[in-house]
Amino acid sequence: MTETIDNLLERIGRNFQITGQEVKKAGLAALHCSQEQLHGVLIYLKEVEKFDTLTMIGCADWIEDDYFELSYMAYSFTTFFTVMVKIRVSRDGSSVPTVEGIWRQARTFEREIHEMFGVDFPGNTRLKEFFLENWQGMPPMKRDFDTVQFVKDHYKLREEGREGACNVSVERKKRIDAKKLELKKEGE
Amino acid sequence: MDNLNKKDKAQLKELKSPMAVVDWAVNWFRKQSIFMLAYGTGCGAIEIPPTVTARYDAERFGVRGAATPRQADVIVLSGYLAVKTLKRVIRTYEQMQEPKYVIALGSCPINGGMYWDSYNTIKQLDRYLPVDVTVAGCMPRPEAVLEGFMALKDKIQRGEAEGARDYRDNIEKYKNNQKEIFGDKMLPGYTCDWYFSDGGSF
Amino acid sequence: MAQDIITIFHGPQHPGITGNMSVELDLLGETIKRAETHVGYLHRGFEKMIERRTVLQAFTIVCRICVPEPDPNEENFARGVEELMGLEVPEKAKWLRTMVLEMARLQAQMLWFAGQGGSLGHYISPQWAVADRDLILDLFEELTGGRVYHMYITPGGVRRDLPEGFLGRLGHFLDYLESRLPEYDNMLLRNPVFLERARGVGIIDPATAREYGVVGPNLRACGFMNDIRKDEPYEMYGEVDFIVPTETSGDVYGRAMVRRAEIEQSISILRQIIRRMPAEKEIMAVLPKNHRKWEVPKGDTLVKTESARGEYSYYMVGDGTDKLRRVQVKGPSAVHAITLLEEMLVDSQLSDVAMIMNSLGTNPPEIER
Amino acid sequence: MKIDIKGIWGALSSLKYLFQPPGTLRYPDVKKEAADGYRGFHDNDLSKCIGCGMCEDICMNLAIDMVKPKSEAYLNAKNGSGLIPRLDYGRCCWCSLCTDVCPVNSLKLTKNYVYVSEDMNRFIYTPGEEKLGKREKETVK
Repeated sequence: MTETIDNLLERIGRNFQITGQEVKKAGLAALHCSQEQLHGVLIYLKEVEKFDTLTMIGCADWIEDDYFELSYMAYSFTTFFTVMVKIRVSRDGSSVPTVEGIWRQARTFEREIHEMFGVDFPGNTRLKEFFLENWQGMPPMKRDFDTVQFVKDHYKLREEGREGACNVSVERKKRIDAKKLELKKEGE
Repeated sequence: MDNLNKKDKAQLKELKSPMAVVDWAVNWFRKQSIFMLAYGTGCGAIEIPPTVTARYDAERFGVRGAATPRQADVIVLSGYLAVKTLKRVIRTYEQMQEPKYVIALGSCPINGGMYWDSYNTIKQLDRYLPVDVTVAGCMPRPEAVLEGFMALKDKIQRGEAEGARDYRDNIEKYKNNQKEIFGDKMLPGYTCDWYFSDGGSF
Repeated sequence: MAQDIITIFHGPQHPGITGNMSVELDLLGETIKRAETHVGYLHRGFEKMIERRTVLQAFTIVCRICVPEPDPNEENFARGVEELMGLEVPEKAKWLRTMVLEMARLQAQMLWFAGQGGSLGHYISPQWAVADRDLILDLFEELTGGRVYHMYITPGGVRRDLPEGFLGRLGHFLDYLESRLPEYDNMLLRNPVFLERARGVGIIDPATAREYGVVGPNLRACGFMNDIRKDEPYEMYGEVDFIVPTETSGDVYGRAMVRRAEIEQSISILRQIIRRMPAEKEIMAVLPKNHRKWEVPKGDTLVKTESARGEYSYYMVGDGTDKLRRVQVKGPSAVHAITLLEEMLVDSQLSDVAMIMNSLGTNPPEIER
Repeated sequence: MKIDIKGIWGALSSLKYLFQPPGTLRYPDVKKEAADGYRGFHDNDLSKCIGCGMCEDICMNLAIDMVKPKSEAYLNAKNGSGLIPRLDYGRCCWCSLCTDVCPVNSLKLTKNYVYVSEDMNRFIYTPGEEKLGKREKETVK
């Protein structure tokens, strides 16, 4: 019997409490689980199902519902399946124990998410500044970080020679009004 | 002299005093050999190899790479500068020996370019360093980069490539602009000890 | 006499890699005892910028993520948006995309070749390889209108049709490049100096490679036959014949030989594409006219493209508006240049650092975005 | 130690290029023209431009401002807003989205690609109305 991603999901569902699962496309499936289950699922994937590597850790900010969605993407070089294991964490002050012990490169991915979203990963040995130097304030990749406002506050954009920009719809309306006025006058 | 072209000869004829001739000659020699420190700060770094290698061969114009900032005449800043890079670039620039020049490539050093709304790149390079020649493009083709070098040579010959003097004269202005983005994490004073005679502290 | 450990910074500006990145090295004599990568010199915050742009506006900036090889990024972004929006791409556009990706691979391999020679102080290879690479850029200029940044592969298709006689000129170039390859071998790859420097240096152990998610030529030089083009074929890679070259040594020399063989495979793929390019005119899917009406439905996906240095993975999330909620990029260097490099450099020599970094295909702009 | 004669001889064989003509493009003397469809600096055909502002709308770099021309005489009679685009080359990335959306094909990209200036404030330009780099100390090709 050939291995299918449905069988795989079924096996995981038997062993763990999965809150939701879907097959996105051929070879890509997503699993939702709680934060407590995360390490168990990942270790199961690595040790039993032979998922060799962690491709990346995705993070998306759902500010409307007030959570971050972390997706751990495990990849198998034999079946070419990717399983996204998704957990939800609260937007402020959340902490997820590191998965560095399972896959070492997770250290780098977590370091980036820590800097860009402010999620804490206790146990990570390298959780220090990464891309940004002496960054103070809100982590920049959060949805409520306003980058245009930040640019206006910190840098100066060159304005010389760029004066006199007009709004197209306003100008068009002005011209139409002027035309109407002219026609009215002619009519009189 | 084969290397003296028409323009040079015409300029030479107009000079009156012997001192002017000496100045002219100094500039002429300076412009013949330009050692370049290609600080690949951004995308523009990718058009530097074609410029200096066989296809466009910048060495025909006396432009070649320098190993260290101390040996370089011109620093080529090719593209956007992240704040972290700018700090290193300023330090590199201050280490260079005078006469020194700056060439900026691409849109980003002029007005932010496509990264105008990025939180981590600077928008106007000439606020922080004196720029002698700017080449527009994203990225400038090797031909445009060569034109940039020719414009720089022109400027040197006219004796107007005084970016380094401008930097020294207006050091307060430049340092204040730099302080705006670096805050209290300014560069150590020793990188421009001619300014901080007391050893330097910000 | 006990020797002291000294700490030096290798970089941020140095030959051998395309971009700025520094490695902090603890040295005992000339031997490296500890290495730590420092990045952030090129961080621009692409992911934030994509959040603010509509899909069409964002496609023009993704190519800047990786300077030496922009096309896999365009491809990934376009394919991700198509997957989320459920667009069907015309067949000719798929062929054109495959062609552009292979040309991009060729020019990236040439640039790697230049760096490999340059980092050894063998300056004839940059002179040759960059000049030959320029001929590919000329072809790109004709096809797409730009030398380095092509902005050609857009969500829904490609932006321009083939110019008159382009395939013929591409064929001529391939013949020329093929005739040059033996000379590249003579000059660098069989050069005793290179052999001496490259054999047994910078070895990746196969088990580590698997676990860390090493990709591309670095993985194939460890004896694994993994290539996204074969494993999960995208565009027209399922239709063309090619082999995935492998080596077993896992060192700098092995990686060089894999890349050398890949140049030949790219040439063969491009020849097949020239033969099979359809004549039809359709190159764009039907799309809304106003770019603010391209609504991406709620959902997420992971797309992968094989570049010359390994696979790019894009995690893309749509939220039902005209902008993408999140595009997260993981380039091949994120693992190669940080986790792997820091461990590989221990106990190697200072003089080999630039060569090892180039041979891994380290490219900082894609780590930092 | 065994000496790799074949390898050394192979490497030396590249010396034959000493006797072949160089592959260098002698740039200022011999100019290679950019390909058709090259994305260089902008040009605007004012007799066609209708001032719709589509180019301004699609440009996320805010490189395009719509401004009033110096004289209305050479404007297209159908120009609804009386405005024409002005480019900031400190922002432009030559993606050519602005020319792709132009409904009357008045905004175009030319084959010119050299624009060198000694002053960073001089990269703002209104295509069609003024000539690029007409001032001193600027190189345009």
